[in-house]
Amino acid sequence: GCSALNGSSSSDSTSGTNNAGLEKTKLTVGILTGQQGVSTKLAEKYGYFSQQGLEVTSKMFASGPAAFPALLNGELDFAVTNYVSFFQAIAQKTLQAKVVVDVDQLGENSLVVIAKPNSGIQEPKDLVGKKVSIHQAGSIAEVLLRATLKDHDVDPNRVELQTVKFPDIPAALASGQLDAGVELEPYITQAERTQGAQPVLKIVTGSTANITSAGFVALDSFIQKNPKTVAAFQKAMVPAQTAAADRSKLLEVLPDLTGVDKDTASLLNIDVFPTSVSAAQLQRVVTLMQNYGGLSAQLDASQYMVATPQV
Amino acid sequence: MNGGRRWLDFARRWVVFVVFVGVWQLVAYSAANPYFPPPSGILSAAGHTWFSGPASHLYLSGAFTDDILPSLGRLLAGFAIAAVAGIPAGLALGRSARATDYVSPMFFFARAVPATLLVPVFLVAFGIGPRMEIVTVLWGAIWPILLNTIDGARAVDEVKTETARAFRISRSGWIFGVVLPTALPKVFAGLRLALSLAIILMVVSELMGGSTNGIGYQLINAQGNFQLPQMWAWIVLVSLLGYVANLVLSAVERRALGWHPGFQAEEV
Amino acid sequence: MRTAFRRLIGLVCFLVLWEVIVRLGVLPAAVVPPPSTVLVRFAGLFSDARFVPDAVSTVLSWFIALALAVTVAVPLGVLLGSIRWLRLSLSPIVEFLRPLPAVALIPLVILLLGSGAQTKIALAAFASVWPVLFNTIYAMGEIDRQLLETVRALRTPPLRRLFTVLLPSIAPFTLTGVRLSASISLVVLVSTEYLSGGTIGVGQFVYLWGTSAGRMDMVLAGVVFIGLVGYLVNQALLSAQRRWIGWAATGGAV
Amino acid sequence: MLEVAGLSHRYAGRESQLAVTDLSFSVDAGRLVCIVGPSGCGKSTLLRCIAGLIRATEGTVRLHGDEVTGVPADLAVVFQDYSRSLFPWLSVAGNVEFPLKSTRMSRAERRSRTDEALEWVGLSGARRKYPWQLSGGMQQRVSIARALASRPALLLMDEPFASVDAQTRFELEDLLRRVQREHGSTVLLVTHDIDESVYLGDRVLVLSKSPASIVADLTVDLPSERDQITTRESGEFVKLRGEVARLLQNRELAHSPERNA
Amino acid sequence: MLEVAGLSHRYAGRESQLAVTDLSFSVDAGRLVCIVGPSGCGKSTLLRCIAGLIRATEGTVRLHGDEVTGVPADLAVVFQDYSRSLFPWLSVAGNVEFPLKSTRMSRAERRSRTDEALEWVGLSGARRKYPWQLSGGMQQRVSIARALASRPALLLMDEPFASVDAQTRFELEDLLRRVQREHGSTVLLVTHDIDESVYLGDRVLVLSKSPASIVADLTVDLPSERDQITTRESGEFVKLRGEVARLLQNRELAHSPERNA
Ligand SMILES: Nc1ncnc2c1ncn2[C@@H]1O[C@H](COP(=O)(O)OP(=O)(O)OP(=O)(O)O)[C@@H](O)[C@H]1O
Ligand SMILES: Nc1ncnc2c1ncn2[C@@H]1O[C@H](COP(=O)(O)OP(=O)(O)OP(=O)(O)O)[C@@H](O)[C@H]1O
Ligand SMILES: [Mg+2]
Ligand SMILES: [Mg+2]
Repeated sequence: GCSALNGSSSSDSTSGTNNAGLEKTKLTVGILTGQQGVSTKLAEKYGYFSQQGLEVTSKMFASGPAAFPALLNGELDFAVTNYVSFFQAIAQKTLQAKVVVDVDQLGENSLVVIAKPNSGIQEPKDLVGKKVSIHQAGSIAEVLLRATLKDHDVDPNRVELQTVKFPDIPAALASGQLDAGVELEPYITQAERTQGAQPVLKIVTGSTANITSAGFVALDSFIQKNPKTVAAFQKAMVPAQTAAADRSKLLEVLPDLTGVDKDTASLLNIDVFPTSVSAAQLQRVVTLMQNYGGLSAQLDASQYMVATPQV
Repeated sequence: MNGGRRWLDFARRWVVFVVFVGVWQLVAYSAANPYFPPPSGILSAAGHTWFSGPASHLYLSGAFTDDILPSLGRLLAGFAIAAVAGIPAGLALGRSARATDYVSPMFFFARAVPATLLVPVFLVAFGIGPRMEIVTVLWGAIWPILLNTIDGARAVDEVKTETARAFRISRSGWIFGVVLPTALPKVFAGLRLALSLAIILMVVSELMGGSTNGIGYQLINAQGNFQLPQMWAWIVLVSLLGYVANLVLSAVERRALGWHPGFQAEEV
Repeated sequence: MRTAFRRLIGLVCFLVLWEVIVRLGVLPAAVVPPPSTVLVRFAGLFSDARFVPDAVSTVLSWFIALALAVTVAVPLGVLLGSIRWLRLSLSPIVEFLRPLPAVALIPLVILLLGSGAQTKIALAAFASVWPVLFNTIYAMGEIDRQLLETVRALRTPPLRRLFTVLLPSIAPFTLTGVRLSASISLVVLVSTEYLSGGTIGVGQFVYLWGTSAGRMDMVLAGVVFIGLVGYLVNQALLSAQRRWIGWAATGGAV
Repeated sequence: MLEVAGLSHRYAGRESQLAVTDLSFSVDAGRLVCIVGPSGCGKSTLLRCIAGLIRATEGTVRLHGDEVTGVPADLAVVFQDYSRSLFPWLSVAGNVEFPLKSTRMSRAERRSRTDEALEWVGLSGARRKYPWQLSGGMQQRVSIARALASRPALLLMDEPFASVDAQTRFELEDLLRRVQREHGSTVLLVTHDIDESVYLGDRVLVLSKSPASIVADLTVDLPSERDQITTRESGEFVKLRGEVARLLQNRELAHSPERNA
Repeated sequence: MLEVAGLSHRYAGRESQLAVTDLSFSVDAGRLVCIVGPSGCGKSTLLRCIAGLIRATEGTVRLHGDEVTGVPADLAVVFQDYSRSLFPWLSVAGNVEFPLKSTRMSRAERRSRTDEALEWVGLSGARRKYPWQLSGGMQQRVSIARALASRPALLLMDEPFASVDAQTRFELEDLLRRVQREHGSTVLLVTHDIDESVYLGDRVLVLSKSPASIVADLTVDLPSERDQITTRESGEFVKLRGEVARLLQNRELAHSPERNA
């Protein structure tokens, strides 16, 4: 449509090196704010896409599921989504799609339980009877929290789970509406700096360590029709992922993706940026969801991914 | 109104609706898009969600007591407060241009601000739970009532104003006997708008966070878990709720506006 | 002049109250920044190269949505207000559609219309049709019957009747509906941008630069912008109302 | 020209009310018929039926032989509730010109007709005022001017001179007779003034109290050139006037207003 | 009782209009004064000033010696635009009772006053109807009943009988005189009917055309017991009536309605 209404965030010059044989060169992809969008932005910035003969336009979405309809109606070719939503959609047959790029794995400080310093919460058992936020029912936050509680023999049902969105958790903690909450970056750092809340409990550790959280997915039909384009996209993302792991490069684009100021950005805990899709990693997510997220379907993760081509 | 006319009205009312549902079924069935299940699919999802309870509960599932009733409570509370605050304030402001001057900029600011953006503020000011949700409902539902009442209150005919003054009608007689009845049709237009807005905001308030039950919460959960027929079932429930609420309000309106020549024909 | 002065006083009182409440610590400054901070941020918005296209997109979409709603709702309202059986036949559908929360429909509409501005415009127009429609229907019912009889006796042709009698009669109350719609469509617009993304706009700006960074000052600066635009359009509608239908005692001030 | 046959009208609603019952009469073209009858008897209802504004529950109205179903062309009405029948957003001239705009008349023609009609009723000076800036009598004259400006074939007037002073009333009566004869209009005029009914009318229809039926149909045998002073002094006038008065009084027998509510 | 001194009123606005100029007169308690004058001369304006509904631009109105600034207590008004002065959401009885509710009257008393007033004007049968279900004359009678029900010390009536038939008019005239004398009310009544002004009034004030000033202040020397037939036949009545008519006609000289717009 009209550019004043939609804006135009098309980047990347057309000077591709080899676009021979690609079924489709102009791509539109849905990305997310924060660290899950960093690699795409870096790929745009450093021309990794054009090196593969691709011309990529990225659109910002508020969440992975919000991009699914756009994926389904062909507007988006690839979209970043969290895997919990992805596998749920697969299980419900809402989406016939596969993971093509694993974008983001959680580090042990990427997703933590935060609380006020004097809350007395130090271990999982301290959460019993407390009001703890999990962003949304069935989210990765809930799954990981339940897993952690289970690992420490605490009955998750004895914790009063609340759904307060990530951005609102610091305020809810400060005003005493919550005792603790599963929080991610940049809110962890933000909450530490402005409201004095602290990380008190790790949930991406032990059995859940380095769990993968988000990736690019594409529809089966698209993958079938455009195998070379998919491969090119995957290849382009490899150096991008590597670059994202470099804090200095990450800081070049992160402020473009969120409103965090430079000071906060330099303090952020950085996630892990894998360079290939791993069936084992994805299967871990499925298993966690089956155990703690109410997923009843038996899914074989390797069926829902396209392996990263060897460069 | 005689029986024949009544039947005709009834038929007119529902024929169009039934046709609408029929077309929907056809289109949705042939489209076979997971986001648009056909009405039959929605119906079976609804049965599964709400009527899977034990016989001792009249087959109603827990959704009734856990989600629907709490939502209704918050909806009614928000709407009632909006009406109780909005109508008197509207009458007062409608009759006093000066008071209106003082508050008008803030009013527009307030009503242009999406409640979704103010969640943190509401969280802090009202806490997690019903209070915040009621405030959210109030935040949106009060404006149609207030603005329409102001409009209605201003519309008192010059000759009637003079009549009331000449007969030294008391203050309460003036307000309840002249200004309110004049404003009443417009107030009802406002109430009906506010009611559907209140339902929308009830849903919105529950999906903004902090809720652990309610229609909106279940709706957004179903959406988040891609249980799309269930999501549609909840959406249809919201519609149904709006329809029934409106029916009740229309009945009240018919009584209150029985005198009005323009609304005479509205009996159905 | 005096009116403007009173409005200013009202506004200043409100700002001072807000500042005092925050300074006294009734509300934490991190969640509710004081107006002094917010206004500085607000002033800074316009030098932000990313904000300007966002604002343009939102305001433009707003006008389109509102225009769409009005062009649909006014004729429909006049029609439904004057033809009883049509009103009766359509009322179940109208009443079932009306309470649908735009926010819950976002994915469905994206699927149909795509994630561009069309979606938010459609949702905003959908939500803002109702106030105009209802106020128009009610205004039709309130036209003095003697006046209607007069027009009939004068055999005024339908189109002329519409433009010279019906529209002037319903205009004040319909415009109140438009002013309600103006705020509702703005709210839906910004909420859609905020909750779904996929397009640019003030809501998206607030999401990216405020919420995703936990910056309430930015969020409120965006809110001030939204409120200000809303206020200006409201004023424009009001003065249009006063100019064109000044004979009517009615017609809002809020 | 106009034929009313077996006309009855009952207002529906909770308090249903039979307003007119079994009325039959006919009026030739170019006649001026005055209708008199007690307050609330159904005169306005009758005019509304003839104008096609409401559909009588029984009976028919024929104009030029055609049954009246909608509002017939070439008809003008002066409503009893004149103040509410003027458009508040139009000036006096605008109100008078309004119906002319629906015809295929040229602008200049419209203006001259408007000016002429306003001059007839003595409101040339008020043409740019709005109705709510006028006195009651002036408003009534605006609505008379509006009806006359369109030079209708059939003119229905419901107590058109009720709110003007005696002097103006005389002038308007003469004006009406003059205009009516010039354009050959047929006029049905409801009045409460017995003298007026005789002075103005070619015929006087006397109605019973509610529900209205015809008590008498008197032909006024006065010369068509009438004069406010001499005509009213003539024997025939005095006789007729007495007759109408007696009919009105008699018919209701020991009439007390309580009964005709 | 009532003193009007140097009263002038000019309506503001784009088309500013001097409606009343330098009017002075006084009325003793218990008198019935009729006001006649050409259409649009300023009679309604004068009544509005006396009722304290509008503030005269110049001059003063005193009631019982106190200057009128707001609406004085113990006053009732019958408006010329009766149909708009009735409240459509109240039934006939409700309309009549409405002002009584603002007094400290008991429920029973209110009811009996309402019933009595409705009976006076012959509308007992219509008490549960709504105003828009009534004929014009009936609406006017409701507004008369409303004014009488409050038994005002000062009653202002603006063409109160314009829309009722001759017979009812006579009865209402007699009713008014009776009620007025029983309660010792002071009445100011605007009328266009010269006969009525003489028959009803203790005095007749003749106003000039716009802007209104007093042309004559005639005392009616008729016995206070009046009768529709004998009084109207009396020499004094005929003489006075002629005088008023002449004054109205003369004053405007070759009066043509064009001029008094
Ligand atoms: N809209 C209505 N609904 C119900 N009843 C009505 C309506 N209009 C008039 N009536 C009733 O019909 C009867 C006749 O009314 P109508 O207005 O025709 O009388 P009228 O002869 O014109 O009286 P008047 O001389 O007082 O104007 C009255 O009894 C009145 O109550
Ligand atoms: N609200 C108003 N604004 C401006 N001018 C007005 C207003 N009301 C009345 N006038 C003017 O004042 C003059 C006197 O009006 P008023 O109503 O007092 O006349 P009146 O004597 O009652 O006439 P009538 O017998 O026709 O009712 C008229 O010329 C009229 O145009
Ligand atoms: Mg009548
Ligand atoms: Mg007057």
